[in-house]
Amino acid sequence: MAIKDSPAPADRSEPIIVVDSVSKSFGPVTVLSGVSLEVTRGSMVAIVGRSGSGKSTLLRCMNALEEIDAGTIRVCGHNVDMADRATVRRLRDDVGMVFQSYNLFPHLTVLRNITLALTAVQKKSKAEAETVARRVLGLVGLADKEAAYPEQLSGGQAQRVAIARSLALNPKVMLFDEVTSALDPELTGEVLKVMEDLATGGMTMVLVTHEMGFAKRVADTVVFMHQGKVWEAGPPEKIFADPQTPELRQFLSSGL
Amino acid sequence: MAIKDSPAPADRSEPIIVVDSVSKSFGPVTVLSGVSLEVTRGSMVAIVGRSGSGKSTLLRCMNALEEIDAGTIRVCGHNVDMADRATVRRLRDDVGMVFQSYNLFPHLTVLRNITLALTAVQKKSKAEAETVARRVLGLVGLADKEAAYPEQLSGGQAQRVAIARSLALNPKVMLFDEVTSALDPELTGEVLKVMEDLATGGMTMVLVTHEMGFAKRVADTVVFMHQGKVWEAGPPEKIFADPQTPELRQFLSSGL
Amino acid sequence: MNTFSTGHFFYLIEAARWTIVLSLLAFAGGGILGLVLALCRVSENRVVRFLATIYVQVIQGTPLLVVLFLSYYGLSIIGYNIDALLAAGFSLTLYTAAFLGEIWRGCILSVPKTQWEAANCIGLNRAQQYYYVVLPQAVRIAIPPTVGFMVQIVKNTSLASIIGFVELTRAGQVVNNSTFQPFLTFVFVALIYFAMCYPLSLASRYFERRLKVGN
Amino acid sequence: MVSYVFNFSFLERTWTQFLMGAGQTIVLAGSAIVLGFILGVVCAVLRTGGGRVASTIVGAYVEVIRNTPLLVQIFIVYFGLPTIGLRLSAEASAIIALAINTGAYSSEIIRSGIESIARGQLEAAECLGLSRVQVYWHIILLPAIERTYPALCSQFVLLMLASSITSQISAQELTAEANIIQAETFRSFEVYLVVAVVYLGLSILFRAALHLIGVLAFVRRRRLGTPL
Amino acid sequence: DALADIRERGEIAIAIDLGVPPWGMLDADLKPAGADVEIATKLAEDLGVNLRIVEVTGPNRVPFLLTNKADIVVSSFAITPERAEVVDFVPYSVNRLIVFAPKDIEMNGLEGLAGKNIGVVRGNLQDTELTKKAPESTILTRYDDDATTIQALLSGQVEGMSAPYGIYLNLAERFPDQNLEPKADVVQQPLGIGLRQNEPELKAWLLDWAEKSHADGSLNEVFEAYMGGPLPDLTSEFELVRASLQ
Ligand SMILES: Nc1ncnc2c1ncn2[C@@H]1O[C@H](COP(=O)(O)OP(=O)(O)OP(=O)(O)O)[C@@H](O)[C@H]1O
Ligand SMILES: Nc1ncnc2c1ncn2[C@@H]1O[C@H](COP(=O)(O)OP(=O)(O)OP(=O)(O)O)[C@@H](O)[C@H]1O
Ligand SMILES: [Mg+2]
Ligand SMILES: [Mg+2]
Repeated sequence: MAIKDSPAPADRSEPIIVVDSVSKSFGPVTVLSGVSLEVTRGSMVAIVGRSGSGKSTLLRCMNALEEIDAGTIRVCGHNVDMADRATVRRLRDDVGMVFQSYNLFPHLTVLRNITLALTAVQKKSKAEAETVARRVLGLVGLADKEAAYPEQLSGGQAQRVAIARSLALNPKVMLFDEVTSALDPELTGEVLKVMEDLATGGMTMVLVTHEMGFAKRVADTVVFMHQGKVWEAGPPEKIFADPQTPELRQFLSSGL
Repeated sequence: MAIKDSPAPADRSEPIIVVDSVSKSFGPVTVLSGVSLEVTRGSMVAIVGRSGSGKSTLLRCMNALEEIDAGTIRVCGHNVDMADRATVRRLRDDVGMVFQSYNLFPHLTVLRNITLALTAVQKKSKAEAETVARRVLGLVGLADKEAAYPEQLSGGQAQRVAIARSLALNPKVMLFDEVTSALDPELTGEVLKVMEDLATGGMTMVLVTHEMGFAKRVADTVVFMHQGKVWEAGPPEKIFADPQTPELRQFLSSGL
Repeated sequence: MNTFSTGHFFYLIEAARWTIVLSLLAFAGGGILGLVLALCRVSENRVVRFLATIYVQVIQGTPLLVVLFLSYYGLSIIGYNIDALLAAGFSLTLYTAAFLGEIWRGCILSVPKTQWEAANCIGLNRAQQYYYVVLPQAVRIAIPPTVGFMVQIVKNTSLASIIGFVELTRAGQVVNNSTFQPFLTFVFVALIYFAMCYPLSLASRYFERRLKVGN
Repeated sequence: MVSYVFNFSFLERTWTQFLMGAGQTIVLAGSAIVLGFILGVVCAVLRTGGGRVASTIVGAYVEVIRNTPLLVQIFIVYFGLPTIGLRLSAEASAIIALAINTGAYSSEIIRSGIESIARGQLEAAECLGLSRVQVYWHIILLPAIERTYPALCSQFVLLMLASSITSQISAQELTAEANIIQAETFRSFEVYLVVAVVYLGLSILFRAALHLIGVLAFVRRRRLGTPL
Repeated sequence: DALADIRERGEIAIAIDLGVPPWGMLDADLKPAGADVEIATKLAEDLGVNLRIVEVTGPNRVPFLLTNKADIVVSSFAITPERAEVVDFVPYSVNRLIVFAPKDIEMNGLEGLAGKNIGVVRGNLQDTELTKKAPESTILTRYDDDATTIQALLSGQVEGMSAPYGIYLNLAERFPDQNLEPKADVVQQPLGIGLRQNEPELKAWLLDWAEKSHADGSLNEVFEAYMGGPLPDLTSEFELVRASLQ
């Protein structure tokens, strides 16, 4: 996949995520069939495709939230396999995820939602954790909501808290599922800036999105999924300007 | 507000929704302060604005889901007042709503989610209700998912079921809260077509959105909310081309 | 034959002390073992799950009276003489744990799967997922059935009369048999039980209200 | 070490009695469970959505019943009602008292389920125009009962075991039969063991039946394969 | 040897049910009282040891005895062949069981019970005896103890009840407006002091004691005080036990 030049020293051409011929069904419904994908360290991959094409499922498989039926997935050197609890635990230290449905903890305040993993997993002190939490809350423009409970947030605020919660852990790989869907253009722009900074800092990001403008601007690589397969993939200029398949052409043509 | 010419015979200039100086706080947080708005029958109003500016709250107030602290709201001739249960019930027969968080009923299948109100409220027979449900499911492209349960749906599918559930009831006024946020461009286009048909049929629609392209294309009137106030309102050409306030200018400028 | 007097009333009150002691034993022992049991019942390990299921099935299916009887006299018969209080504490713990464990399992399972996933994804280990995310949410729905069961325990300690405890109910029977004034006697018995159980109900309401904050 | 020789020979003469007792317990507890569950649902609904008066009355009912002994309640139905001219058989009194008792406990359990339903669900249902009754019926009750089903089942098994107390007012059931046999033979240990086994059998039977009902009633769990 | 043990300890643990007046109950000062208590007190005195009353209930009398938690049971134990297989008995009293009912209810003798609803204590002697002797059409309603049965009689759930004569006397005195009267004699059943099997020394001592107390009238004295009539002759019962000792 494309490599973005950046000051980080690590070997950028080595793939940090390798998805190899992965298939997955829910009962009779085949959701992924033979998906293969490589993501290099520090790159930003956007996955686009129609609703129901398996984007969320692919992300969940990468993070060991779904059992796969066939194929292999390697992320940050870990062989992803739900059954192997020890590996899964190490995988979690390296991978962060933001869900399409946020999944904030309803019984905790915004601040506590963020500091939880910092204190419990990364063993930071309370004060330290809160400093980090306040910094990321500031990044997403929610410094004034730290004492609120999730049900007191608007849709966009909840989504930003979910983003902040993952960012605070500073993982090597971030998986974003439609992470700007509830954000207005202004905020989207701000979140985007944050992401670009992270990518420059060497973080690898995979994001599912249906906003083509966003994909075009941020991604090194765009992956178009269709019917559970990787239908086309390539740098955004190529994908958007010169689609090879009629499916992608149709998908793009309907944009507003 | 702007009037769209259409074949329906009713008096189109008469306002079907009148929001007059409405204020609303959650404890110390003032969310709406002196909002006034009129929506004429058969028109399509898009509400835009930053996250947390009170868009969802305004919609919820119109549908008697939140108590208002001051001001009055009239919808379809009903004086909206949460305390007056009889009126609220009549209001609900005339108004449909799609939530930002979908709120599908997890214990019912997709089909039953839709037929429930048709049989229980509109007293349609089971067969009749299912015919209607299948038709609207077809409209949103989910004919094959009628037997699935909400947790088996992808984000975009759940959102479309929520839309279908409201459409099936064929209310006079529809309130949509970020109804295309989980939809890809292709689907957004399709849902849009459905909406335009409905508007032509005389349905009044108020929709909150943060996709300016969508607002530009579908709305007769665009309302820009800022800090709990209606900051600017007018036809889309005017709002987007010639913003009067620096806030709106800034809001629009950051679009991707 | 004599008539119900204040002396009888104090006799009942004195017997109620045993009811309290036995209830506290049941709460303490049953609460701890019950939590372990609930966690075992939702464990990922099949063997653990299976064993816990068997335990729940057997103990829930056996009347407390029989458990008490067998652990006191039964052990005696095979040569272990144990103290009545120990036998009662042991039986009540076994019994309470089986029911509390089952109640709590239901509450744990009612926390949506997505909450587990989110907790898992931020790197919490299994114990932390329980402690920080799942149990706090399960507790709210667990309070009413838990308290409901606890007030039943208070009354079920009366079965310990089978192994010789003269607790409130047995004392009521003795008084009734001496005075033949069942209504008066049992109204007082009921009032004393009410005085012991109602505070539990009040506490339950209080905690329910407190936990509602932010939910 | 006490030398005690176990002797189960009495079973030869009495096994039909045990069986009959078990049958009577099933009828007694079964009817009380059905009635008590219905009562519990009604009370839970009134408590959460029935207005101030109804909710206060139900609250008082729940507190009084939960915090006083079952035995006293049974005595009041059996010995107290005749004083106002209503004389019921022991079995009828037992079923009524047990149902009233279970109703109080189940209503609290179901209430906690009702209160755990997300507000968004209720809003969505109201927005579709469902009346209050319809919201309860279609949206709240089934998920509420589904969530608290394990606790309810435990409560019902408890009721089955507690039905033994009704032998005190001459209701015929398992414990009553066992007491007769024990008084005749003095084989307390053996009788207790047999009773334990029969009750265990009964409770496994009840659990299986309740599980089956759960599987039939909660279609979604069945289809998605979520354990009950 | 239990007897030696008791002497060595200087204390005898006697199991008594204090919930079955007039055998065992609490007096106005909430002290144990009743026929069994007086007999147990005398027994301990004559044995020259202290008395420790172990409170038991009907169902756990035997388990307490068999698991050494009491030395003997003096608790209105009716002697039956089936029970004799599990514990040994030394007779000390009799239980005269009658059926009584309010005056205005027509029932004379055991035949008079036909079609009547009679309350009994479940599994007690009156239950088994009436099951055998009462006419087919008699309805026996079984309760757990005398107090409940009495309540059933007073509240009209049963028409008459069967109980020891002593209870009848008590009730007649206490509820004069009920106009209770004896209707039929059921049985006179010897009651025994219960002890564990294979304790010949203790059994022999108890037998000697019972015979002596019977002869000197002290057992009769207690009986008359509580049951309102003389204690019938127990000699033949003693002989049966004496024979079993050889
Ligand atoms: N129940 C509540 N308690 C306290 N504050 C609340 C509550 N609900 C909403 N708010 C606050 O009210 C403000 C407006 O919320 P609202 O949901 O109307 O925003 P919105 O314009 O819909 O935003 P978005 O585009 O992010 O959905 C937010 O700042 C939010 O935090
Ligand atoms: N638990 C499940 N059981 C059965 N089918 C499921 C389940 N989860 C997802 N699916 C199905 O798998 C398909 C892919 O779902 P997925 O969530 O991956 O789609 P997506 O590409 O993320 O769509 P969207 O853009 O709408 O979020 C959908 O058709 C969905 O109905
Ligand atoms: Mg998705
Ligand atoms: Mg909103």
